[in-house]
Amino acid sequence: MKLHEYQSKRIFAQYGIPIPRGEIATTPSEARRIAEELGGRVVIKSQVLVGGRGKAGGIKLAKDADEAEGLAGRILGMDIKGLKVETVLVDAAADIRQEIYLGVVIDRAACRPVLMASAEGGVEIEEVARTNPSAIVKTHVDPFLGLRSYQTRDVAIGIGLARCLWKAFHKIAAGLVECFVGSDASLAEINPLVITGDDGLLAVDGKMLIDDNSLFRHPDLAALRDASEGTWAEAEARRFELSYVDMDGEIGCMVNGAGLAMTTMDLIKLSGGAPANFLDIGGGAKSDKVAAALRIILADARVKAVLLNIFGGITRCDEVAAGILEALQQVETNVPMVARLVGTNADEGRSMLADANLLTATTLLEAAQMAVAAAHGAS
Amino acid sequence: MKLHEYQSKRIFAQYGIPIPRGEIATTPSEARRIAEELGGRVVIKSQVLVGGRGKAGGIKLAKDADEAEGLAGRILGMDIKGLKVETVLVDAAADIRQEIYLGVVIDRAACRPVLMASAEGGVEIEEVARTNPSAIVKTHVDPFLGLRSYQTRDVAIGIGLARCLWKAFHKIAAGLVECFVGSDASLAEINPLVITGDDGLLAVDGKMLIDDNSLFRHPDLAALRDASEGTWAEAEARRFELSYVDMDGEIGCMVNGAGLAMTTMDLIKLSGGAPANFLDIGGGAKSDKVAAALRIILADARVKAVLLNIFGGITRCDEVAAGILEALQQVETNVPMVARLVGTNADEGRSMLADANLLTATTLLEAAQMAVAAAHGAS
Amino acid sequence: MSILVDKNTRLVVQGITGREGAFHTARMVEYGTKVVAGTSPGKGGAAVHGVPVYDSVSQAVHHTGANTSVIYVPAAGAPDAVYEAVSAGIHLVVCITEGVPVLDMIKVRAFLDQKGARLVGPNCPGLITPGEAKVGIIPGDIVIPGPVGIVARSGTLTYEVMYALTMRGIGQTTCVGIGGDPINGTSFIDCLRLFEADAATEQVVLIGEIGGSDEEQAAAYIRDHVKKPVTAFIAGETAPAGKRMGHAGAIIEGGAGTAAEKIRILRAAGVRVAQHPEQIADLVAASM
Amino acid sequence: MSILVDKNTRLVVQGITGREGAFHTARMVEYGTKVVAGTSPGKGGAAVHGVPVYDSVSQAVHHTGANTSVIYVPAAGAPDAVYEAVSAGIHLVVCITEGVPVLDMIKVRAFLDQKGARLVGPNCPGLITPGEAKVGIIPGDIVIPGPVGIVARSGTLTYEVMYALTMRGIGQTTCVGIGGDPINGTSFIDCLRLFEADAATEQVVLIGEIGGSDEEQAAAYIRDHVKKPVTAFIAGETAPAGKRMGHAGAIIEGGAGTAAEKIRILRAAGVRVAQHPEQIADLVAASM
Repeated sequence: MKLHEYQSKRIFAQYGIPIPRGEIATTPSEARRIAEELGGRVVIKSQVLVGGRGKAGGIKLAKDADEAEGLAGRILGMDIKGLKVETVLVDAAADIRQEIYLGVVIDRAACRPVLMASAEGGVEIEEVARTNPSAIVKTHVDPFLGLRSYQTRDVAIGIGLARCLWKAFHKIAAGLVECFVGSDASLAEINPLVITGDDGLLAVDGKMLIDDNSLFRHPDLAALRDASEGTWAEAEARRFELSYVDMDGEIGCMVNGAGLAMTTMDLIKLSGGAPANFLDIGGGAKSDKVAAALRIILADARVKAVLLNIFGGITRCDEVAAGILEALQQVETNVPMVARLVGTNADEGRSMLADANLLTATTLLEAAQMAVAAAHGAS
Repeated sequence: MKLHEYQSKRIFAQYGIPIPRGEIATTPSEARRIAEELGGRVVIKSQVLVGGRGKAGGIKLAKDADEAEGLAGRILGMDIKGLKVETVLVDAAADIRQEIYLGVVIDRAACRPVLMASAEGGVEIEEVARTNPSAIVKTHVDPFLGLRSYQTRDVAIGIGLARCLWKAFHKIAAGLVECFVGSDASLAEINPLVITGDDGLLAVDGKMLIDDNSLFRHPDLAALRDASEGTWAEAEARRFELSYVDMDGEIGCMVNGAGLAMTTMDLIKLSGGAPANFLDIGGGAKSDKVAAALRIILADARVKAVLLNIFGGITRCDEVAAGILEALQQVETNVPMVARLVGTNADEGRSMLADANLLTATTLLEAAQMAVAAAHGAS
Repeated sequence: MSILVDKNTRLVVQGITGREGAFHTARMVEYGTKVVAGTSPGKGGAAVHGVPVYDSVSQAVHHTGANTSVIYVPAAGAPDAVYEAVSAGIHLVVCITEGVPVLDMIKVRAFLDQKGARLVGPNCPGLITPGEAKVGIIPGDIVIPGPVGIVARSGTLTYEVMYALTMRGIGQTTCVGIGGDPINGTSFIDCLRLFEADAATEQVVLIGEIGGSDEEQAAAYIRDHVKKPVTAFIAGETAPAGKRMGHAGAIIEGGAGTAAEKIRILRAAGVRVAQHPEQIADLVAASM
Repeated sequence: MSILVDKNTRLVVQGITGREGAFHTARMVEYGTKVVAGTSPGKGGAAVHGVPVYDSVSQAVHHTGANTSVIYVPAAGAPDAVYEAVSAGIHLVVCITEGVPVLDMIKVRAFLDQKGARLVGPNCPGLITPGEAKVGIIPGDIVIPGPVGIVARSGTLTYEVMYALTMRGIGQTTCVGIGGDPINGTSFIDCLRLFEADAATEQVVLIGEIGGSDEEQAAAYIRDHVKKPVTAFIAGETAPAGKRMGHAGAIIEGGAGTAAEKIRILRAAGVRVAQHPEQIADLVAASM
């Protein structure tokens, strides 16, 4: 789950990390009021869950409250990479002497969190990793001991931080690791962490990703979920606990199992088509879930054919077939469908679908080829 | 550092462990007031830092406030194993169906804390260990993972606890381990933990020992120190940061180093005498500390001779000699003294003491024999 | 011969009274697995499909000599179930449970490394040694005994491969689903090492997917240590960057963990990589 | 020959700018120990008695190739100093610091066990290999090279024994003070194993005291694994139960850990136990 910048920074503050004074606004007049209260120059920052807000014109500096109101008016409602800006953060502008990067992620190979820092802040860390990997200093966090002060000292030395900043840097780094662990994050990033003119450190921008699997123990974080995260289809799929990712092809697919769902997409491509989505209905899905999945797929106007691929184990093929029939009663569609059912109760499922005039296939490759042919015939 | 029962139980309560309602009193009328507020039967418990209070008559059951006042009057001021009762705890009497034992200590060999429980509560665990060791069920606490619920479940099964009590038992055991770790304890013990008539669990008596080395990070616990813990000499030694233990022999000793101090005591015994104390002045002791040590030794009227044993390393023998001379100016004494100085600046030290009419020895055994002879000659 | 589970497996089912636990206990018993015990705190003394239930794993081990456990408890309780099993002396723990938080798994891994115990999973279908023992949820009717070892990060995709092999009459020594989480107990390398040492395994099928670097590490291990032929398939060539594809671990992060890169590195290590699952059976048959 | 420290020891002093650290650095340099670096956060670039100071151990290791560290920092910082040294690749850490809380040491021990590094101490005088290296605070002028290995829980008591041996012309391979805390990094058994394997060590002197069961465990180890003669002394025959005798670890608890019991068990394992420290020299001389 992605958190907005302002949400991330508020959580950082709870862990003792200094952030700029600021508040969120949903109207230009609110932005003016906040700017007046803050006094001086402010930054108006669009709160949307995508990267590259600055380049898209979603972050602007205002010299006073008048200008803040004007800029907020321009940014609110703006479309950034398909997302509409509903909220802006109005922050007091920082006196920036240097920008550094500080982040925590999971190092899967090392099986522990890793703190990363770079003297090159303000740019994406992946960019630094590509162009100047030696600029990134890393230290692993022991899952039981946490981040120790000698580690942040070594990191501070590594990125050439002045001695007078070590103590403040340790406090922020330790706070960020605690925040990461305490929030079950998969990413907690301050970029940039700013060295101010008066030798202070300030987390000017923040980003957090929360491990979805941990939300059962973080009701406070779960409540922060932006229902509009991702596309309509993705949000709708979340509601039905379906694993769904939007793609831009023409063949919708519904599969049980994540690996098999990816493979189904791959085979569509191998057969000359393009998948419209990734969709895993999970193990043991019942007919209502299957119906919801099919409705979501068919809501995409680009979809020219649907491929159903079910390897029955715990999931029963007849249950899946029932769900498809249920959905077809609710949604009127002319989109051709190819079903490939194998395993538990496959015969029953297949005969149920044959009555509904669906194409059936035996092997997965065959199914993919049929779906691609159907889509191209239909277009 | 030992904590009083009421202090231990108040800390337990902070960790969610249920304790009887109750308060402390220093006068009989206070005890009456508390008993009146509690209503019903109460227990009057002397708060002194020794075991065996019950057998010594320091714990009594009162059926009402009248009796509580009377019993408090008898217990307050009582002498229990050399300690005067200054405070009593007035607790609501529990409805006791069964008494069990629950404690946490450090298992030195396993290098971790160990939770111990026994269905035989109310008696000393060492007694159970001797007479019926299989009645004690143990589980080690992982220093990083803490006590897990399956562990307390196994312990509960081991001591034959009814299933309806498992959840409450886990809460108490987990609380006790957290209390132990959070307080840097070396012992945290509930004895007895009572199963009440209505299937509740209640920590009726409590005992905690705190790791002295940890007090720097527990100012709240350090403040609980009963200045009267131990004898006058022990308290006085603590004030000067001397390591001192009272013994009941006739030869006082002052040594640098704990192992050497014990050995000096052992050699006094081997030579036919008995040590009056253990006293380690520590490494690099300066003359003021040495003087304080000598004053404490000489304050004991039973002391018939003093043995000074210094192996100079970081500790300089001339510094020690200066301290002795300083003390002898402050304290008038006829007690004979034997000094054995070896190592750094031993010659200077020895000549300083010779002027003060002290006996000097070369080997440790020789010194012990001289001290014993002097003590016996003096008596 | 086989790896990890066989006729000597004495299984305890943790969470046996739950819906999943009870259902799959029946399937495992049917298959012939020696399911000697189940656990369910507070329900000791009961029985599920003829399997005695204990209050704790240590009780189960004490009374039945269980040496392997399979976990069907909810995600919040799964880490403790692993700790409990290992502390009770179980040397192989198989965790089917999906949705265990990553930071919990980091602690579990550190614990396992200290204790020298093995965990398969979580978020995995478990393992099966055809004709001997089935531990987890892999359907028993799509495998037959034979010379191919299978190790995979996914579930139904692996069933496809097992099924394709079985349809051609090519059997398996053991099939291991290591799970789709970013951090899990057993890696491809662990299984490759075991298959290489197993006399009955003649060749190995490895089924990977996008995300992480387990396949890349496996490739280096195969190049240096595996003499038996290895055939691989990597799912997710069409997956976009930065999106979790169902499995918590199936995500391309910072440009790393793409299928194309994994395939390139596996091929460079001498592994034959199939274009689609059914082709795996062709490649395996060709090197028999 | 010797154990743990020798001419190849390249020492970094953690806390070199403190009073104790600076004082003993001078003594160690005088003795001829290769003190290659010191650390003191924020003071990198300075020098103490000619030894360069770095901000961190990893910097010190990087620039000087230090392989051993000695810690003189206050108790509150000592555990972190151990973690830092081990994480920087130091394989032998000697912690002189007294007063480290027991629960901190429990974590340190668990950490060391994971990393496979060795800690001597805390609350110990360190070690000395006469004529080669002195790491800690043992006076250099009371030892001479020779065939006796010494391992002890206490400081000045051990100096007595070294001194007594040296006065008789009996030298030492290495003297190790393992410290007087209830939980420490290196046990009697660890040192006995090393001395047994060291060709130059002909016999071993073990100096124990009341509290814990390290001597009892050592006795069992000596009986089963040590062929070289061992002479022991146990301090605290007159110590009362339940009182800490100076050292945090010197306490008779629940009737266990008495000197009488330790002496009995050591004798049963074939160890000669002296009645007083000077007698140790007699017993050692008798078996040369």
